[in-house]
Amino acid sequence: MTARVFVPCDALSVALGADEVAARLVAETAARSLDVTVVRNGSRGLFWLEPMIEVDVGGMRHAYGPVEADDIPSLIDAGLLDAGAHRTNLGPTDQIPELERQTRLTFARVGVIDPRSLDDYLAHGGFDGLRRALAMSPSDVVDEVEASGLRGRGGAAFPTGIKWRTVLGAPASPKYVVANADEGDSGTFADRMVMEGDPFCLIEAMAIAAHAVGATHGVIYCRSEYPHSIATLEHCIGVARQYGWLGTSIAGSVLEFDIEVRVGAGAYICGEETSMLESIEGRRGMVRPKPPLPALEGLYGKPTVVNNIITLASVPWILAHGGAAYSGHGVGRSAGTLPVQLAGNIRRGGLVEVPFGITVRELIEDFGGGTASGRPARAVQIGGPLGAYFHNDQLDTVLDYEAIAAAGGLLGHGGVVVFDDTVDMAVQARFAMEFCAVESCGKCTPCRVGSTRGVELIDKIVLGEQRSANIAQLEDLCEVLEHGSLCALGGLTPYPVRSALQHFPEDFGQRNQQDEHDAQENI
Amino acid sequence: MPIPVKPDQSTITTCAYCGVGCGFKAETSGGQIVRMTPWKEGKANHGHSCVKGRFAFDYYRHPDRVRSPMIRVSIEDPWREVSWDEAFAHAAGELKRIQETYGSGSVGAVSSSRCTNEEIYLMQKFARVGLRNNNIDNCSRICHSPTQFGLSATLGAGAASQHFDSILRSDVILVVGANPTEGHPVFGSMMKRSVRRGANLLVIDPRRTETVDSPHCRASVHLALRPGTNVLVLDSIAHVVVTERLYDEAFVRARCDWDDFELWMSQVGDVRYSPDVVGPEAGLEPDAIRELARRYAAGPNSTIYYGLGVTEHSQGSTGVMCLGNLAMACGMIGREGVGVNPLRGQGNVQGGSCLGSWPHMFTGYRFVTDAATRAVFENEWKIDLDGEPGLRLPNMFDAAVAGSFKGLYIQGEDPVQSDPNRHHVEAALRNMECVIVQDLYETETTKFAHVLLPGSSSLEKNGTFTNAERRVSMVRKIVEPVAGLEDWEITVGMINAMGYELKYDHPSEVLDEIARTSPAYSGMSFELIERVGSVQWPCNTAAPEGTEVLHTVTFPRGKGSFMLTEYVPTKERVDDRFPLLLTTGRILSQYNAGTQTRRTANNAWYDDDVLDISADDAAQRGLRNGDRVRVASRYGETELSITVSGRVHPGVVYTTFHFAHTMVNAVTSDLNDWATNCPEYKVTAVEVTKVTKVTKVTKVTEVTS
Amino acid sequence: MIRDRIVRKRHLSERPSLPAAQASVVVEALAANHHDPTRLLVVLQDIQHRLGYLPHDAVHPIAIGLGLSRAEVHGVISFYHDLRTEPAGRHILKVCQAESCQATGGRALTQHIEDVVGCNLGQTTADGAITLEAVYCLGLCAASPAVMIDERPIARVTTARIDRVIDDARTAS
Amino acid sequence: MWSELRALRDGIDLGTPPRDGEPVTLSVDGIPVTVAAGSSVLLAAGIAGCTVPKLCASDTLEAFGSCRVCLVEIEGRRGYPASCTTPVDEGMQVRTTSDMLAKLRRGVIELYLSDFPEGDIDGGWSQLNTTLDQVGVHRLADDHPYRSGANHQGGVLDMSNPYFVFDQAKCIVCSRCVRACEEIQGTFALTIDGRGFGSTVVAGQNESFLESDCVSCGACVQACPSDALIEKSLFPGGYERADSSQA
Repeated sequence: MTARVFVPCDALSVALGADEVAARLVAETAARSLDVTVVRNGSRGLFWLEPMIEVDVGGMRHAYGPVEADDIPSLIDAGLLDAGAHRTNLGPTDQIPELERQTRLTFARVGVIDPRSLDDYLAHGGFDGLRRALAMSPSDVVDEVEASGLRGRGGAAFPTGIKWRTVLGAPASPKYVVANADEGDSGTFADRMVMEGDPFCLIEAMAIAAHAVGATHGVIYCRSEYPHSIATLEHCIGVARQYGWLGTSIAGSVLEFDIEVRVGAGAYICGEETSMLESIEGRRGMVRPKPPLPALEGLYGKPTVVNNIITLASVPWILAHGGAAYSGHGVGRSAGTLPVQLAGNIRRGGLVEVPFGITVRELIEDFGGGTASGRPARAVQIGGPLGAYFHNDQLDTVLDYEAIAAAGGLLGHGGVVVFDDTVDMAVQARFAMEFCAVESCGKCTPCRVGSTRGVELIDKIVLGEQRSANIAQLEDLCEVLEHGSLCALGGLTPYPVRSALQHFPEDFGQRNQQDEHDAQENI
Repeated sequence: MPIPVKPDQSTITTCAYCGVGCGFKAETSGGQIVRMTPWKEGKANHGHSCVKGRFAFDYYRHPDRVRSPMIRVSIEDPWREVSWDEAFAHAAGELKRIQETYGSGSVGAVSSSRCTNEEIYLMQKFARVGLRNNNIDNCSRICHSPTQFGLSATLGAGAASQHFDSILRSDVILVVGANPTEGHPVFGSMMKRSVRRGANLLVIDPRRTETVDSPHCRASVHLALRPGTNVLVLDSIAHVVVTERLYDEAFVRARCDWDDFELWMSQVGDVRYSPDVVGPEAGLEPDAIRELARRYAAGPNSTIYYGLGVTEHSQGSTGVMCLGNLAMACGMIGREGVGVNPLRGQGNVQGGSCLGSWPHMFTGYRFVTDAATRAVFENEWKIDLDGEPGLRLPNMFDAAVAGSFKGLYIQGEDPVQSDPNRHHVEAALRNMECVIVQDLYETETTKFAHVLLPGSSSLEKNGTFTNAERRVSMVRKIVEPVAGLEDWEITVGMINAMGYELKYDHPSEVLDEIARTSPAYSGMSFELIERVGSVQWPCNTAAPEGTEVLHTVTFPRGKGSFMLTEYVPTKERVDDRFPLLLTTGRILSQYNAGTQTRRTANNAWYDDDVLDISADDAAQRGLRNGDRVRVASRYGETELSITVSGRVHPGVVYTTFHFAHTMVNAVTSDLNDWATNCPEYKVTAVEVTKVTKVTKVTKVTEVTS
Repeated sequence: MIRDRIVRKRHLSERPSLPAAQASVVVEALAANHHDPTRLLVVLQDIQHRLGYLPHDAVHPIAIGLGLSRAEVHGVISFYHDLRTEPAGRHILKVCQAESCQATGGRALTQHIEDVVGCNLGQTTADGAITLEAVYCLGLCAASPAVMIDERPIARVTTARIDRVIDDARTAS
Repeated sequence: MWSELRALRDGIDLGTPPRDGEPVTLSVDGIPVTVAAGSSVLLAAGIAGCTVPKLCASDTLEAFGSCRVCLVEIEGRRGYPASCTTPVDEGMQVRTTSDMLAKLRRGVIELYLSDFPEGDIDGGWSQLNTTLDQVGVHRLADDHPYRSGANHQGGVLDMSNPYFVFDQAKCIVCSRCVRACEEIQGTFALTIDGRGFGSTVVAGQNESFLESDCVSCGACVQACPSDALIEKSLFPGGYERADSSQA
């Protein structure tokens, strides 16, 4: 019988040498005339173990990692195909503690299956959700999504069911489903893992959405920084078309739906939904005012569902298992699970799908194992570049939408970036303004001009020039940005700036009162 | 420190530069115009403008202005400045002398569509009460006289059926022989707005103009027909409508003469007009003709806009009738979003048509042969009127060459440059004994004049203009006329000098007189226009504030009439000697003969007429971009520079006619419309040959290239 | 900069034309995208993919082909950081500047790369081997810092590792 | 039926195009006002006689929402929506003045002034001057922290068009010219080059107006609120750029 060895193909595994491992494995087993199939699966998200290879022994997957290409001969010598003992042997994959403690609903298949294999997908419950949805009326599908309590995982946390119902109720046609794969937040990679690890799930989700709202066209807008995602999606969309999961009469129903991948061109702002729609329509990615809501006047001015990848990827499970099963996870108004991404200065970086309700400390310490540098964690940025910096004494905050908001932050796309005690928070605050300046579309004045003024003010503060006046001006500017900006880029940039200023005042020269006094004397 | 001058006064007036008739605010400081800004409440332009009306106003203070009346005995003599009274007395004396010598019909007058309604009206009154004949014509003779004829014959009113805004309600826009974005730019912008909102654009034009293809405005069908085949192609479109039964039978039965319709169907339905036959002759794909016909007929609201590309042909009037027929057959008339609309060239061409400057018609298109109409004017003017139609302008020139026509009063026109067959016009003028020209500048025509009366620009007088949508708007005096008199006062002076005593204190009194004598204008007055901004005729008791859309219930002639439109090829044919067809048009930044715009900074965009030629034709003749060429026709020749352009098909060349020195009209044919004498400017067989330069220059060119 | 020269407007057909090889790439990209103006960004990406950059004189045929204006096409090109109007080096090295990489020595790494390569972010080395670009997140944040050379991602980058990558890029054609 | 065109009034700028629609009644600063459905809050405020400052909005152009000085407060809604892009609703209660609104508007205007030539403000009569009067800020204090920041005061001065100048130093990047060229004229000769702080108005491919596809219709000049595009005829002594700036 052919042995199956799994070597991940996702971009980060490749970035850590997975391609070399796979090539070596193929070469070495061929040289030894071993009957081995190397399967390129997605990543389990345990990136400190990548490249992590797995061998299927009697239906049980055993993991080895991190593996380098040069380890392959010794691995085979050690009886890799029979899960033999080796320095890198991690035991049965499902029993790796950081995986075992997760609740994988959305990511159930990611890392398990060959992302490009439709058979693999079908064998793991693929398209069950769509089949069930097609047996339901569109309105019932929307009911199911509403019952799940699913909220947008891209950052805005808007209830997905309500959005879908708006599109369903819009009279205009055609309608569109747009998948937002412009995952630009630093510290996030969950979308990428889905696209590279379980792409048919996204296709299925979009088809369910199409059925639910009456859409005929779908677009996945994927950032150009993700070439592996793009290639995988293109391949799988082709397969789906070939086997009748896209196109006309999908799964024997009357559903007609197709998907096109559009690639971004280096603009963070295009992750903002209206800017993305402009970009898909071939224009500068300038933010549109809302209203009109994209649900009513979206792509080409037609009703459009715009959902984040993780939001969509949660839908097939919800349809297959029922909304109630999903909402059974989580706390309060934060129903279901959240794929948290641990990043930055962290020992065990990776993806952690858990129900809402876990604390930041549990995530960083229990799952993440503390900092990679071994130095104390000093600050944690939650929710991407527009998210607040948390002080290490705030780490017991519970991870759900409401609790994070109450602590002055936002959950965003679930990215958690850890900084150790070498971080200079004035530099981080300045970066937040600089990032806003680099990525501003330039439409509204607070963001277009204010972000640059923000950088200048922080520079002056750090230099000790007119410190209190400049800090006061910075606070006024943050107010103008927050309340005056057209979209969330300008509106949320104050979060990292203010939180840095509030929690880490010493980094802004507070301890150098005398310096400022001297500076003023010299004027 | 650049603080802009703040104007101290702002006066609302109407632009004279084209038939759109944009409302402007003339802003002055210390009595000088500092800028013109578009008037937001202008109903033709809604606050928009083009480069001419917005910026090209400096011509009014150009040093070339004629600043004093002048006379001379012979055109070889130098001019002598005289007083107004002496000029009037001299001119009138000469005209009376000529009439005594050569007969009453030996003199005539021609009015200008750059002048106001009141001034045009007074010019025809000058002919009828001063000269006591009907030798009065107007410059629409050479542009839109076929519109008057063709639309009157089919619909009963020689004017646009719609208001400009109507185009925003159109689903299908058919543009025939017009290039609104260059010729009628503010309307062109409105058309583009309609296209951007989803209207389907169909274009029939030999050239791939900007109207055919520009950003966010692309014609779904463009029939780039061979110049001269308009009627053939329009009949073929009608053929498709008839044979595919795309016509609106209910509309035709209710609104039109059914017998006429059947007769028309049997004509255009004949196989000789099938797209398969017409296509090859017109240089078109038969399916493109079908596609256009189907789209037009499908509507639901299809509208037609056309220009001089329809009228300036030997079958110009027939072409206009084709359009009237087509609109009636498809039921595309009588509501918003549909209709048949001429795009008028000059600011007051519609007024020029309406106000009786015709040898056979009084105001409101009523015939001089009709005793009842004559009685209206005889009663108003207290004078007996001649019931015999007078001479058309081309007939006046013919008669002059023949020796029977000796005196002409020309108001604001330059026929030597504008009219066809320049040599013929020059010969005619040379043969006259008294040519009186009233103009802003010395022109090609003033070279042949004996009396030169300094005209007033539209910035220097009060009155009204009627634009291409029948809209009568106010023209207001912004600055004093350079020689003291407004054009209407000059004509009044001439009438008095001819011995008919006449006095008006203000042009409003002239409009009142027009209202008294002309049903379509009966409700019109300065007071009304002041109050509501502008008024579209008909304006009468039934429509006290004017009428936006014509033909909503019935046609002025009762039942709509389908006219027979047999295609008769023009006699102007290409042959081995003249293998190319020259067609003409205008460009955005210049206006007609260019007398005004050439005296502004608009030359920055376009400082000479240029010949567009296809790459194939250029290659065959060894021509490259910028080469100087000789353009020769059976009638004359001139020299131009060429642009190798993708906008013209092989076999067709194109130029503008804005610059006097290029003398494009020396080349154009002297054929004209069978019904109205409108010249066939759009089709002339020519040959283009390279002008060989001196060797030295050629060498320099080679070194730099 | 003062623009005051009064030059006559160039006629459309007088605009400089593209070299034939580039022109045919433009024509093919337009055809492949059905001359659909909403596919402008895709057209630009296709052309850049094949030519390496977007030549100035390609803008006019692109605009004409899609029924857009040159200004619109220019506006789109200037908006997106991926789109370039000058040829890049033989290899493009994108160095992540975002927070996760900052937390793991990304700033020092960037400085090191600039020193080794001999040019700053946004510039191309004198020998034309490498163009350095800033990028804001490659999605490799669980193993920061990260870079991407051409389309090859590299994570948990050390100075030794990046030195090898740069060496390879310089020597490879 | 043609409100967007025919309800325009000379000398009055309602901020957004008038609409045709069913009547909707709302209150602005306690004043009841009835406007057509689809109208903006900005337009309703104007009809009610409440002056809301604006820069990027004009009743000849579709609402854009970039300048952020027309912010208002709406009962029952979070934040400070731009009144130009917010459609009216039946029963809506709008406040056009409050301490917070005044503060935000001043904050936005200070950002504008931080990149505008100081010498071009006194004595000017542009819409910007009107807006500055309404907001009550005319210059940055001498020691204002925004002074001496990055700016565009050395930007392009385009004198190529025979009739008007384009002075980038006075451009507030509201896109009214770009939108006028597109929506009113339909030529699409202008665009924004770059993005963010680097956004600048350019003709064609960043070339002179005369070389571009500009047809000199004047719609951009008409639309410009800050005299960055202005007729040369208003400068009998010739146009000169102010040499002093707040920046």
